[in-house]
Amino acid sequence: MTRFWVLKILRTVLTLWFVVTFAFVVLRTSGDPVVALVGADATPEEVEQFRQLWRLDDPLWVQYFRYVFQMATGQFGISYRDGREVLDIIVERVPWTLMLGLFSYIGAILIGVPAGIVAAIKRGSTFDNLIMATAVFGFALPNFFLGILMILLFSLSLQWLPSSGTGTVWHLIMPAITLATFTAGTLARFTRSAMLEVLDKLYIRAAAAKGVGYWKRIIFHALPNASIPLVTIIGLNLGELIGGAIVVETVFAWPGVGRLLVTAVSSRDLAVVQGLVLIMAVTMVLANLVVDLLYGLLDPRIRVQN
Amino acid sequence: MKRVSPVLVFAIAVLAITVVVAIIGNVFTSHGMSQQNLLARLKPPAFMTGSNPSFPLGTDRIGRDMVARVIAGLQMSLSVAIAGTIIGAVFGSAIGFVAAHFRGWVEELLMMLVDFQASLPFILITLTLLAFFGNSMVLFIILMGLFGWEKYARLSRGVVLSAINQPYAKAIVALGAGNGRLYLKHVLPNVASALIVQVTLTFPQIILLETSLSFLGLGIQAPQTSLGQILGDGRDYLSTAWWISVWPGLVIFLVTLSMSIVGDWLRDRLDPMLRARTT
Amino acid sequence: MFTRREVGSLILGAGALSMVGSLPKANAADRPSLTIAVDNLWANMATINGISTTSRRIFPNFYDNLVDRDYIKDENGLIFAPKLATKWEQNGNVWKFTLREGVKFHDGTEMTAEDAVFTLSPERLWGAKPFEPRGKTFTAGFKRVEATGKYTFEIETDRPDPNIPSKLTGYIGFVVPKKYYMEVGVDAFGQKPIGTGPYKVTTFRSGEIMVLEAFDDYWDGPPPVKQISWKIVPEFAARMAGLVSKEFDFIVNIPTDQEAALEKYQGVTLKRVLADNYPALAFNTRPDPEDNPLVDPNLRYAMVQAIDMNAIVQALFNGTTEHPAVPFNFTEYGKFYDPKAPVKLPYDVAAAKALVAKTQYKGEKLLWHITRQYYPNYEAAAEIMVEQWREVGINVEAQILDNFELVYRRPYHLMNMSMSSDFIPGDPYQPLWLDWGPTASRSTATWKTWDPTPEYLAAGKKFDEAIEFEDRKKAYLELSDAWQKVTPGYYMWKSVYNCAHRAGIQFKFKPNGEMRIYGDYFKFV
Amino acid sequence: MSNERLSIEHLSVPLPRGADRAFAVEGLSLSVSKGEILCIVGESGSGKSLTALATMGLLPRNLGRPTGKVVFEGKDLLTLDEATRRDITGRRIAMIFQEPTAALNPIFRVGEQVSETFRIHTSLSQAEIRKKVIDLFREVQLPNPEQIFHSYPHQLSGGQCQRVMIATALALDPSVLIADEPTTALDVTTQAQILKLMLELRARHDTGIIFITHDFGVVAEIADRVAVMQMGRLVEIGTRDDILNHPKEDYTRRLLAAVPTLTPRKEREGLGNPVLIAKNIVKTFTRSGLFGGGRTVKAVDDVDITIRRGETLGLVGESGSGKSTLAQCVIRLVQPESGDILISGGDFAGLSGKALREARRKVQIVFQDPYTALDPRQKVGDSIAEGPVIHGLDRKAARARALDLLEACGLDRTSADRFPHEFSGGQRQRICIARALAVEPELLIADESVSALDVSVQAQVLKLLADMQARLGFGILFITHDLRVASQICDNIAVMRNGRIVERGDPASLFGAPKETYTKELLAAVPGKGWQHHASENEAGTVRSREETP
Repeated sequence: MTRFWVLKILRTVLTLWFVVTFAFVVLRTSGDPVVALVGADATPEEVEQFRQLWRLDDPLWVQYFRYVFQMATGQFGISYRDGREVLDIIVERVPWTLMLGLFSYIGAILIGVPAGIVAAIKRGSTFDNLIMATAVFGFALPNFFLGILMILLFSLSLQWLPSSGTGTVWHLIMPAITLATFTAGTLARFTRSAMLEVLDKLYIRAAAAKGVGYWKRIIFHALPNASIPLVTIIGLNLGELIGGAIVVETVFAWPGVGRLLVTAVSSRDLAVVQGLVLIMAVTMVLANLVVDLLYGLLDPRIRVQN
Repeated sequence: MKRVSPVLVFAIAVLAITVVVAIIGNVFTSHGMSQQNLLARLKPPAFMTGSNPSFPLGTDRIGRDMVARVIAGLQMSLSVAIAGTIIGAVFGSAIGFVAAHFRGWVEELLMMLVDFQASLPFILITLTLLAFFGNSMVLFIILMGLFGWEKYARLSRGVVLSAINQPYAKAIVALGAGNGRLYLKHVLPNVASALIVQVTLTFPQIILLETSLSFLGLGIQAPQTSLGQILGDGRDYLSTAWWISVWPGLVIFLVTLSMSIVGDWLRDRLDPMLRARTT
Repeated sequence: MFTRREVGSLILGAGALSMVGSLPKANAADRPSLTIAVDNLWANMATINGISTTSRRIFPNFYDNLVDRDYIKDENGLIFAPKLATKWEQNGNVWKFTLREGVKFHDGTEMTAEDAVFTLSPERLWGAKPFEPRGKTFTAGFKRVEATGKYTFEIETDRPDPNIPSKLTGYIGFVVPKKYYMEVGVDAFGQKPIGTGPYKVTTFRSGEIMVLEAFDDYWDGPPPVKQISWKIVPEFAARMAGLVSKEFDFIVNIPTDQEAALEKYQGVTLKRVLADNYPALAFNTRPDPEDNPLVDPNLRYAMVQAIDMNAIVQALFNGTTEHPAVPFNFTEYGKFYDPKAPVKLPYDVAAAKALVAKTQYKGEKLLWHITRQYYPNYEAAAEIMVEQWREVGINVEAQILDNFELVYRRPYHLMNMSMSSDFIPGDPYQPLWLDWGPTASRSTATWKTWDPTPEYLAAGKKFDEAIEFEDRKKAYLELSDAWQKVTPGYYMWKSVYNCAHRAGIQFKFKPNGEMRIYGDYFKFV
Repeated sequence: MSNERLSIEHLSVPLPRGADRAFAVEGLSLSVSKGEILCIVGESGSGKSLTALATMGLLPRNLGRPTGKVVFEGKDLLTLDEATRRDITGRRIAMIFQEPTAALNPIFRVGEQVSETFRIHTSLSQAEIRKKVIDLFREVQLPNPEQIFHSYPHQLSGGQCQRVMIATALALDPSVLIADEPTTALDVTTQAQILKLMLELRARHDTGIIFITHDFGVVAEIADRVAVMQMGRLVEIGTRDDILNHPKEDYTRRLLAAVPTLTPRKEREGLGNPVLIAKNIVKTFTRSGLFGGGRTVKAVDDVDITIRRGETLGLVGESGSGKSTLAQCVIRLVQPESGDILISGGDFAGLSGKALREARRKVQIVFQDPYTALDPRQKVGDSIAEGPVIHGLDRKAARARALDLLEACGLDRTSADRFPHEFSGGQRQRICIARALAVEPELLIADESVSALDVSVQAQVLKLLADMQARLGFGILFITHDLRVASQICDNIAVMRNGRIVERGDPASLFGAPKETYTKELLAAVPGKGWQHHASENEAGTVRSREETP
């Protein structure tokens, strides 16, 4: 049991180390890292100052270890766009993305999972086909397109919802729906197949033989088992959610990390880009750790190893 | 075999038509994809008033024929998606095969790479690399090719592992077959269907990824065009000249939808053992 | 970071920002606030380092010029009005300025001659290592800037320069507080700028928003709006929807094709001005890259003659602007403008083909670096021009890049740019000499695209020294000819700036793109 | 018949369109009485399991609605509404399944799962339920009932899981218990215990039990009455004695004839030189971990075996005894840690790379499950020809050899161009044998090669093996858990337990006078061993099974 977690955490740390190394390699192979991090307009003094600050004259391996240390302690450097600490810039954006992400994620789960369950139960019915068609619709529509269509409909024509930005809970609705549509579609499809898989199991039949009622079988016997693979896919989908946020936040002028990434990339503010990459990786890796934890809670076969 | 459902027929028809149009597309229009007609800007499609009969799907903001644009976009999007899918599938599956064959630390290392890839949203990697190295077609194709490799790697490792533990694989080893014969002649054909299902999932995802990148201005660059680029370009015109973005949007939607239907059908036809893993 | 208050307001403060009534300019507490949806914000808001269309809009709301151009009394803004300077007089090479008394910076300190002098000083603009190096271009001929009293200062130039007051209507005329500027340095100043304007900057996050609040100690009395939020809304659809649904009071940067659609909505007023500014392209005339075919002027002539710019302008702007057929012969130059000026390189495909034939050019690919979504319609025009060039056998690839830094990265053969004509109002000084001359970045920067010819330099010297109209006009024509002989660039059209606002506002949009939310330019009705 | 508990009258279960016949179960009538064990016996596809599912209302959805009547306590279960029926089936009729580990929900504690029955059908308190469940566990002879109550299914053995299932089934003292092959997945000793338990329970509770099985040994052990089914129809029904000893129907007789007996094989003369000498084979499995350590299991612990030309060595033992691992070590599909393997006098253990691949020709293996042992995407002719091709025979010759072998194995030459899924299980197993023999091995390993086959098919495959051995003279390492089969075809038998060979000898002496306790236990556990029948007079090959009919 302990060994299981030690291994998990070890793997997590190694993955993060990979990410940091990846960032280091990319930074070193794409040109002068100083120019990359302070910008091409920087004065020679700035460049020199930076060079000293990051001690770029040391042997490469010394630089590498220092780099790893700096990344590990959140020293991502200075944004050349506005001269502020990268960590500060990112940290002030995180709550917005978190809010949008959580809201749409929970929404996606609340819609996608029940839809998938119902589709699985009614397998082959018109209802099933309808749900699956809707699910495909959800992820076949580029989300910026959906977002703009929603703005035109709900803000411009109907004037029900604010068009962009933040301020009230109403502001959250359209970006959250746009973002959730994709995830909900994926989840519905996955839930359906996970449920179908479980519903075929002998223990479901055995429960019926015991006299367990239909819905009880679905909810108390099938669903907990189907949720084991579901939790994995929900964890994996977090990445897609972050990816989606990059576009959705731009469409709706939502001041989260996704938009920050877009502005940072277009102004080649590489210190910020690098910081974002690492922070997003940490988030994803932690999320996967949480998934593993949940996995253990849900599945006794993993929880009680010997 | 069961009766083929009309939905499946529709999906296959859509895909077939799409491919045919992409290949012979230029016979549908006399206009070039970048040929402009400044006097016929923003002409609506043929069924609307004010349309110009030589532009059945209308024209864009600088008077280019939407038929030609959409076909050119389709050609590019399909090429990128096909190239990307092939590179990703081959590379990822190869990694999966290697991991499954060698096991041990090789497998640990490769699977760690897979974890690493899975720990970063792909669009983030794409944006970053484009930011660090600048946009170029070669890099773009490579990036699209990298898309989803970790899914192929995970999937193929899993199915290969289960395939080589199947008695038939053991029997073939026992016959004295080498690894080449075992993997290429016996394992690959048997895991291919699972990989093909994965292809039906990644293919539309690459089209959508390219679309998102086009929206952010990092996709296919003019004068080349792609469905995503036309869609992105037309977004400001949605309330006045909807046809610019609706046609490519419709094509993306239909292709994705059809791919999903075909993918689902393939999955249903597969060994149920594979069903869980390929989702 | 998220404070508890922000979280609270997010949930409770429904529509607080957009609850705008048409309240009269009254006591500070119940003034309305405005939200202005912009397409972008420049990363730096220092007066010179921050020069850009997106900052120019906002600058006059928190900076004040020494001298103002009055567009209310004169449509072309050729009347100068006192602003921070109340009086100015010329005495040979020396101009003497008297400052308004009792003007306060947003940090409460009083503006004195010391600040004005610092603003125009060599250490800031034109010395060996100035804080804001671009200042050099605007201060050519400056020799001495010195305070002569608490509220008076002098500018001495190499030669008598009648245009100093008009130069001070531009970017260099925005007065910055010396003490604060020196304390924080130019970069930090650009992030938290302080001026003497009617609004003070309270929040600036360049990727997101700039918030200005009323500065009630403003020398001209409290401004009419409590708070102005300049919010980035990248998508036009969202800006349009926000304006129509009254979330935004103003939006800017409306695609020309969408103007008519937007105007159809009730309560939306569209404002469009022709700016004294021209998007253009620069030909790289230098052998860098070594095999640059554009070193041959014939090829450049051919490229100019191959462009049907009138058709492009007509198509893209629906006739709301015009293409200057002869470079530097701009209508806003007043007496210098000649409607009958000879067009040396008219649109003529046959002539263009003939010119190409005269060159060594064999269809090599020419790279055109273009900044993404920077000049409205530029990319669309580029796509058309690339096709028109293809017709005469010239192969151009337009590369859309994210920012100027990338545009400036060699190799390139063509490059996008824009040039203003208003540094000295009513005079061809800019861009002909200011932006192409020997001190201009175009001929000095690492990314320079031409080396001024001796002929051009000689004509320029004459032009610079000419003060009388006749001399100056003659020199100007000579200089323009020298330029056209090289043709290192091509002017495309006169910029159109547009914005739209909701009902209940009376607004005068300044042709230089400034959006002044005070004084005679802005009123609630 | 006042004692009648459940009666099935003219039950038919339709099959979906396109199946090989219209009804899975057709016009079936039978009944079970109080305290009676009715065995339904039949080969795979005979419809016996579907009869059980139809009775319980658990038929898969792709099958149509059953017709006929299932009368229980005066009510026709087939016409009851779902809720009423569920109440009756859960409370009064219970069912246990073939795979006990799969029938338990993996994520709930087993105590919970048994308690659920009480919670659904009674209003007992939590504490009362708990007490009852623990009593039940005690009754089904689970060790440490308190601890088991809190265990998860994966922590229990198969036998323990089946006991839990039986406890669940008995929870509410049902009137009828339907047991669908409840011991098939279990080891023979465990099976014996479970069968004993069921007999005890029947005696104590007077439950009417419908016991579905394919194993006549089990039938002989516990049945009061026996119903024989074939292709959805009832062939005959009667008392155990009637059916086992005086069958009326041909089909029953043929089936009985195919059942192997514990009669030892006659000793054979003229066995040749050793083809396999394996010495001191050791294989340890370590649960791999990054930090070493881990748990180690000695799967094969210092084992020696020798097989002579033409000899069949039987390797018997329960699951987990290491017999398959030993076989895989011998054939080097698993690398033994130490030990010498000589095949036809040549070293085999030390080979690697090309030399190993070439040497592999001499040892071939036939697996248990014929459904997974053939590459599903390869034509069977190519499958058989592949070995010779690998070892250098040209394609044409290889093909010719494949066709000959097909014929020799009782299949049509034209079947070479068909794919495995077009064949029945028995046919596939013949193809596997043909594939193995195509490279003309010295040694053939049959790893439970007949265990998954129906009894009639089993007899045919065994005969095929014996015939081919007689013709080609290879040695056979025959792995099985079925002592009847072993005694019938082996020249020598080794009994394996916990990785070691505990006893060996020829069948007559080993089964006649076992020395080791374990061997005795194994023998004692063989179901129905007291049942004497006269099948040995019949030639097994004369049985024509369903599979072989065109």
